[in-house]
Amino acid sequence: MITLAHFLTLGAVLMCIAVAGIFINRKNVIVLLMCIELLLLAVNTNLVSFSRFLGDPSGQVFVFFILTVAAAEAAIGLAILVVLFRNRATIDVTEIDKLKG
Amino acid sequence: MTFELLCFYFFATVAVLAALAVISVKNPVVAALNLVLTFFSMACVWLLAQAEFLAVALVLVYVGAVMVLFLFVVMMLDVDFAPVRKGFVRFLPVGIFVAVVMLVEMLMMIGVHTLQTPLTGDPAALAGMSNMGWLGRSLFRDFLLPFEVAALILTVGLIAAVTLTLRKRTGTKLQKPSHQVRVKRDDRVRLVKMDAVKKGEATP
Amino acid sequence: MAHWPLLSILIWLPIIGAGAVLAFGRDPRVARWLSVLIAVVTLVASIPLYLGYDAISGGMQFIESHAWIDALKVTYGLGVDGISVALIVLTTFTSVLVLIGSWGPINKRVSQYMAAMLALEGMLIGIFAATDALLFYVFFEAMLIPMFIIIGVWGGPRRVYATLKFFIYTFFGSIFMLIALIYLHMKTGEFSLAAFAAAPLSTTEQAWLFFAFLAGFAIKVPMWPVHTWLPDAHVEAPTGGSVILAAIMLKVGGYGFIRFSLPITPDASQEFAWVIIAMSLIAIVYIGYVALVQEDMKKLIAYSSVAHMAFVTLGIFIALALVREHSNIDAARLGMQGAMVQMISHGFVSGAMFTCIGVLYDRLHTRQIDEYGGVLNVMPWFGGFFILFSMANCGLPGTSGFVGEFMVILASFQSSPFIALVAAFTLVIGAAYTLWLVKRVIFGEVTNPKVAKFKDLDAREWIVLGSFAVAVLAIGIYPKPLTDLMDSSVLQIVNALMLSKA
Amino acid sequence: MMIPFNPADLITILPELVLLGTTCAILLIDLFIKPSQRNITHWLSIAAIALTSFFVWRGAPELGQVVTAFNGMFKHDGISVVLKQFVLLTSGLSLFYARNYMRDRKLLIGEFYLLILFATIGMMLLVSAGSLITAYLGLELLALSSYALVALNRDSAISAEAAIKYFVLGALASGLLLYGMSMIYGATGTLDLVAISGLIGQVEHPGWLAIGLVFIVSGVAFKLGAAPFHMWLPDVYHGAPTPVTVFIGSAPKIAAFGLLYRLLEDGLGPMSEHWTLMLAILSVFSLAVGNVFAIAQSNLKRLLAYSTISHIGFMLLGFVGASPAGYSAAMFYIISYTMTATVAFGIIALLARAGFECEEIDDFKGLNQRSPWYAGIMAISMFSLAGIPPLFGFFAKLLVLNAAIDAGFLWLAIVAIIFAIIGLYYYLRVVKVMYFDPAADDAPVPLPSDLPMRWVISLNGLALIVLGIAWGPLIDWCNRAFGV
Amino acid sequence: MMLDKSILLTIVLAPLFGALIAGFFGKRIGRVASHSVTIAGVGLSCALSIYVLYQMVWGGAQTYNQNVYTWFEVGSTSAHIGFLVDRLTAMMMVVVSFVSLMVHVYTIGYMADDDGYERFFSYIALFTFSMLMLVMSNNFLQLFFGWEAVGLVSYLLIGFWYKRPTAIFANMKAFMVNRVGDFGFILGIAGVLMWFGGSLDYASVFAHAQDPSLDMASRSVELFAGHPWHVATIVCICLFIGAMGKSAQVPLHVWLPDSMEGPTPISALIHAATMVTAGIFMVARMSPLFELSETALTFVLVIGATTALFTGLIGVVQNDIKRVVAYSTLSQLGYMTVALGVSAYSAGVFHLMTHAFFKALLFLGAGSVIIAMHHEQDMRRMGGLRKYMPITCITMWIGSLALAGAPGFAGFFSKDAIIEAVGESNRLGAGFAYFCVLAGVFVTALYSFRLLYMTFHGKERFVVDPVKQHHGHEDPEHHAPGHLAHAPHESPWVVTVPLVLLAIPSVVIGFLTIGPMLFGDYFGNAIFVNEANNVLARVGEEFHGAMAMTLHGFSMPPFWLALAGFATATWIWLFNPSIADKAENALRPVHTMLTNKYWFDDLYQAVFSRGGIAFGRGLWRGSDAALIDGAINGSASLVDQVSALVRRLQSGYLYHYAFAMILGLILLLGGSWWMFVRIAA
Repeated sequence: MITLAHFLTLGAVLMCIAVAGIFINRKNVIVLLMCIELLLLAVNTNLVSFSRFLGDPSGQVFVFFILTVAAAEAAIGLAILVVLFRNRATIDVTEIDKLKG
Repeated sequence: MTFELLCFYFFATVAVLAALAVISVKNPVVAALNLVLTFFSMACVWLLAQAEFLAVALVLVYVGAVMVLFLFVVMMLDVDFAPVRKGFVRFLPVGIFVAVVMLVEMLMMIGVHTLQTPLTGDPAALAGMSNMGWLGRSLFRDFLLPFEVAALILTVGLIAAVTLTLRKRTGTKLQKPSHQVRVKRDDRVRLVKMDAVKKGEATP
Repeated sequence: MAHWPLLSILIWLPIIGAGAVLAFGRDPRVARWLSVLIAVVTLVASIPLYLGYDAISGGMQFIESHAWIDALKVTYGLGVDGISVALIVLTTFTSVLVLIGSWGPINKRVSQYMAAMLALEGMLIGIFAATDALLFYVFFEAMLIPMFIIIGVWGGPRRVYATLKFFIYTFFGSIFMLIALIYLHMKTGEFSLAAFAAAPLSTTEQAWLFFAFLAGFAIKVPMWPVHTWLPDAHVEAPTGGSVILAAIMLKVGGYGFIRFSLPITPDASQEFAWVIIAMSLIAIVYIGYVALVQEDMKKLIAYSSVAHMAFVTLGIFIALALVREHSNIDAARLGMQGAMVQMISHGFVSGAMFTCIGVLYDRLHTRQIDEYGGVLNVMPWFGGFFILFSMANCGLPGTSGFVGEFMVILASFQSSPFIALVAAFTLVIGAAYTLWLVKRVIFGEVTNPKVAKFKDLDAREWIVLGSFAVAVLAIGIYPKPLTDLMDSSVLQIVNALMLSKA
Repeated sequence: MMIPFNPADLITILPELVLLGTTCAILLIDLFIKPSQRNITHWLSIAAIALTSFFVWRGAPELGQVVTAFNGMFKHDGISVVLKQFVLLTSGLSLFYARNYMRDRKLLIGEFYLLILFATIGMMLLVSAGSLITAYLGLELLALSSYALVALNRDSAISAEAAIKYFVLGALASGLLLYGMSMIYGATGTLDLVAISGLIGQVEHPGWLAIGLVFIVSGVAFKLGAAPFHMWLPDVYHGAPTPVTVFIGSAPKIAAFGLLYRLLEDGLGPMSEHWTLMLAILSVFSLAVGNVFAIAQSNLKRLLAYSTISHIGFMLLGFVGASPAGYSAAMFYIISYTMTATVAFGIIALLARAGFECEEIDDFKGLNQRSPWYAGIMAISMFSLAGIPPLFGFFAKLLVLNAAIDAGFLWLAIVAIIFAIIGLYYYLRVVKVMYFDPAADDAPVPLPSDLPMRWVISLNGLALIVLGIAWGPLIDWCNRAFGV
Repeated sequence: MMLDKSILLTIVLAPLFGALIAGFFGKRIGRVASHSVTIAGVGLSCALSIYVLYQMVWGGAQTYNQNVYTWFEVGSTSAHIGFLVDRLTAMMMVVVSFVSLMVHVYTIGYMADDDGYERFFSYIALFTFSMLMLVMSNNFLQLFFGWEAVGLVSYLLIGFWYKRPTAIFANMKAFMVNRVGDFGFILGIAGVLMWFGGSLDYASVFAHAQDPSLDMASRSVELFAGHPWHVATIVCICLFIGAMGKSAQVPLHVWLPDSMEGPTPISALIHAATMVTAGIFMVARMSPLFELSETALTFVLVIGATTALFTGLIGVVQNDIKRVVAYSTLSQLGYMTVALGVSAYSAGVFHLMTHAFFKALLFLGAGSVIIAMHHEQDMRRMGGLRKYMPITCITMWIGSLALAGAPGFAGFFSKDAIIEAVGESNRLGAGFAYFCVLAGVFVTALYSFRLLYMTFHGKERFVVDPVKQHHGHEDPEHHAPGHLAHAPHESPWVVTVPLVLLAIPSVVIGFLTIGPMLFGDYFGNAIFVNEANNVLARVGEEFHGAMAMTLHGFSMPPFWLALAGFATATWIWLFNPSIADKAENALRPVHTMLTNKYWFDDLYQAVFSRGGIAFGRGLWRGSDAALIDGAINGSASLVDQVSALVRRLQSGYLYHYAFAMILGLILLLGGSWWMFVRIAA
């Protein structure tokens, strides 16, 4: 029998994977963007399941909006990525350290 | 152990493994494809929660649009296979540890071990309408304002993306139809008057 | 005259005048004349304050009170008692002399200098006139800004270090005081000093508040061991800056003690009076010895200022001890009165001493004692003034320097002969460092050829030093007007000490 | 099926609609004007903001009354009025300070104005959010525009770097925020903030609330730039074009304050004993990090970024009491901070020329010889940031310290002032450089011909003194907004 | 009848007026005007003083005690400026103003070619003012004012030739030592205020002291728990410390010999006749207090006796003519103090008066010699001046005889009175004192006649070499030591007249006044002596008039001792000086001890000056600079270093930033989990 616990656990796990992906990742920035999508996915899973268990649609509507925003976000993120690449000819995370201290 | 539970476990496992792959594989293309897989399986998980519309939307929006965009960018920038830094290995255990601690804390506070809420009937079905109708009704009744704002956000996304990436290329040969239409004969041909035969020395 | 907002005029005239000087002072001559004009007008305006003040009744007079911030019940509250009047007149008087004295030495960005001085004057008057704690604090802190600029821009080689030290040191002290004020505001719901004084406070609260105030005022005075900013600030500051600093700014600390520590935390003050008294006595001896070995004239006088201000704190807290432990009101009044007179007198004496050093500095551009010697040969008039002020500095009867110290010693003897013993040591050590300075600078053969070319005082310097000399001698020969001016106010403070708040 | 729609709602959101409409108009107009005529866009945008501000003023609800629209999605009350006015004001200021700089760098494009205007709309929604969704969407509208603005200078490597950092971390933060929201939603079953605070008492899984609270606080802390969620802030302030720094350094802070208030007080008010402690911790971190890191900076924009962090720490002092008086103190603080920061950043923008970013502290050497007036303005803003009376900043500090002490957080107040002393040092350093250090050359600095900018920045600077002397009305306004 | 306040004010202010005129406008109005105005002022006050004395003695004027104005008034504590004129005061006024007048006149000649002429007159007139303020005061405040004011003037005058390193060293030394005295003095005043009725006026203080109901003599206070001290003792010793400074009693005597760096008239006026006797006057004035404390008087006695003998001994080995006189002054001051110590106050004051005349005479005579010798002061380069300057010689003889106590001369009466008083006294330490004063007589005679012989008699120890062009007197170094530009000659009348005028009282004053002063009731209630202590009364029982005393004097030990001193001096320095050197070698250790003045100066130098400077430097460098500033600057630089260190945490790497965020998140999570569990539980 699927319980809410299953969904929440799954959400939490995905969440942690996404977060870990962000700070463990040592390669290119684009993977970071993917991790963010993963993060949102975890959130969405939470909301979906809650709304399902509460029998309340607003959670799923929220997910709907999140998807929308995520799309726009991805667009901008990738655009910035392109700008970065044009300036630096790299998107290696470890080389993006001009600003520090 | 019902069938749903079985499916749930299957898809959940796939999703988690794929997610792990996303953050661990070297090749961004592979990562992207793994992400696609994660989305797919999560969509299925959502289906198990009778969130059909969102499941489909997820596949369409993400797999269909976002991930393609990602792949496109990856290809465009043809990112090379970054070798693993040495700092990475040293840092890895710490990172994993932190992630695990976070997970444990979250799960403890959520209290999954005590949580035994079973799935009740599908609220949409109870309301006697499809999941989509159920959503749409709520969306347009209660969430009108957010809906408009979402539109705004998309506009901003559009503007921003264009502003950042659009470049005026110099030296591109564009044809201006208006000019082509407006062109006159004199612009093209010039009549030169000249004698038919050259007056010159007589031929012997 | 009473219906005029005289205090507000005194405060804002110089501050607005500062703006005017900045605005129209492109031409240095204009700046100088304008600023002196404003200062003189302020001085004139302070005369009705002195005349109109009813010394018999004491208490706060010329009271102005307008709501400033209703949200916190902050009022724009002004009022003066005898002590404030004396200090305000001291301020206006000294400011004029300082501005005149700065004509020669200051020749870059004159308008800014003059403006800063005027703003400083206004704020100082505000401090002495404020009856609202927050208003007091605002002036108390704001006055750091012009001083910071004065030292930093027109100061000596290590001015940046000195001025930063000055600013942060004093800010450090006063910020704790701010916390104390806010705490009191929480207790009373307003910021008026009267309300603070009336608020009942437990002994522990009082102790905390006392030390918060102590942090603020001890640094300002400055008391040993938080005095080290003063020598640096003085050495680097331009002459005018030193004069204002020594003559008036230090008084703010002593004034704060009688306005805040005593009325608001009387029991804690009594409990910890010994701390202050000990610190003061240490300062008198310790600082005396340190002053003895200074090679820089200004540093020497700066240290002697610390030693002299120790008499102020000593007198104040001796008075407290006398009231609380010996219930000896007369002696307490004597001690408190002595402290107040010492503040005024030190204002004139130290101001004069720093002016003298400035006069020498303008001629040789060094303050190293061993560069000088035999100045009396070339500058007899200056030498005369210098010796006069030196004598005042080591408390010779007939000069103002004697009056306060005499009273404080008499009073402290009644608390404990041993305190008086240590305090009286200033007669010896004070004479030692001052006369040694005189011996090395004024007397002797002219060794430095540059000194041989010195010109004696010009008219401007004559006016400044002469005015100081008149003040010093007047107070020394006939202090009664001054003591009468402050007596009833002192009495009220002393009487207030008798009732406990805990 | 009919959709219940109440036209009165449109009146309630009239200011937003006005701004949106004008923005779209500008979007179109800008398409058809030559770059040389960009001033049209400039003035139109400022006019749009002024107009909006006027409508905000007109539409202000009566004292203590709360108008909601779109079944609670949108909430218009005294607080949102104050916040909106200052959001508009600071956005307008940043437009004034931007033109000259952007023109010098060929960045004066219509999109710049549009993005700022869109961000402003976002902020206005944010501060009157009545539901988690509105809050989130307003936030994203602001965030996305900000990301783009930071990256606006496409040929600058550091701008791009700043943008990507801002973007990734920002997305992470909003992810955290969302996760928190989802937990809250799960616990209470509603997205409406008022309903949430009503239901908190009888939830069956308080743990969910707790975890949701933590994630929400983290997300908002990021937007505010409170340590340890502050790391993006120095890099972004440093990397972004100065006018953009002016913008993201000012208005969004006010909006973030609004967000914090809406989520924590409106939504999770009953849990205050949890979040006051968290905020106290964040406040200590921010004070420490902000002040200590700032000491070592040589780049003024970076220095000001760190000072921002410390000021956020101060602002949070107002929240620890979870009392209306505290909130109004915090609001006063954030307003005073933004008003002051606009001056500081504005001066940097003012002194910058084509090919010369005047952002190193050493660039200000001897400014007093070269331009006494602007040196004075800068000094005023520095002293105000340091909290020296009688300037605006001091009274803000006074109020929040007062609030913290009233709330029994005396220790926190003392920590705060100790770090304030450390902070004093680097503000004084700037003044020192301007006044005490000799200038490279005594030639007066070439000032932009942009007179409006110079006037506005002067007024902005003088406002710090005026508001320092007469800050009563402002605090009264804040108090009225919170019904103190 | 009552004295008129205006007269007294004139007495005080006339010299002040002169001083101000000469001081501020001296250069303008010139030398003649300067000395005229000051002399006029002093002359006026001298005349008026004599008038006042006349009124007091024969005119039957009551004691005058009134305030001029209130200095300050705080609560019940008030301080005034006012005059107390009784016979004691009147006598002092006359002595002061008369000697001062003489010195003024004398100065015209002595300072004739010094470019500080006007300044000098201004100073001595100012001194006269201060001294009169001191003696005429009716309260402790004004007393202290005068006390310090004369100190100031003496400071200025010792340093008159401020270019001389020795002079400016000496004047600072004098001021410092006096300050040490004043240190005690002011504490004494504070004690008086505290324990003697909360007033500073003599009248009420003395009344309080003598009030039998209060029994101040046995009132005591516990400064250290369990050790009750008599307040009278504390107060009197404190006051006497002041007197020790001013009147140069051991161990505070070191400044007086050095003060000879000042011009000779000053030595005569200040450091012989008047200022140094202020201490004696003060104690006499305070007799009602001192009478309360045996202990204090014993202290006074012992200090005085020590001074009387041991400083006299130093005088024997000095070669500087002025220093010899200076040490004799010290010794004579010791005699006066001894007199005070045995409660023979009037004897002390009497000796003060006689001493004022003949010691002024001796100094002025020495000054006259110095002029003649072109500022050569070393007696080893003099001798045989008798024939060059007879007047000086004779007057000096008179002065010396008076000093040595030759019967009939002024000194004889005063000194014998003291010696007999001591003999009569049975106070603790009186025995020691008696020995000292007797031995002192011998010593006095010894150095006095040594001085005369080395200066005026024997063969000339200087050479007169004619010069090409005349040089001013002011360059002794121009000639080799002992070489003079031209032969010494008698000084001008402005110098000799004062000598003669001083010589007369030196002879007769004692004879005339001993009766009323010592054994009559001249002082009346000005001086108070307990019956138990009244030694003079006992002495007086054998007193049958001055003549009888003179004759009786020949049979007394002091006379024989003096004679012995005279004989020894004559034998050695007049007839065979070689013995002097032999004796010097024979008594080498004693001689070194005496020439080094018992090493007092070296001790003070080492301990107080050098020690103090070392201590100060230690405090400055060690405590101020190292500890306090070290802590402050240290904390500042610590912050800098910390900052420079931690800024590395802002590494610029995205993943570090994210990691920080997550750490924060985890922290908050953990915290709130803990809280949550706690609340749940």
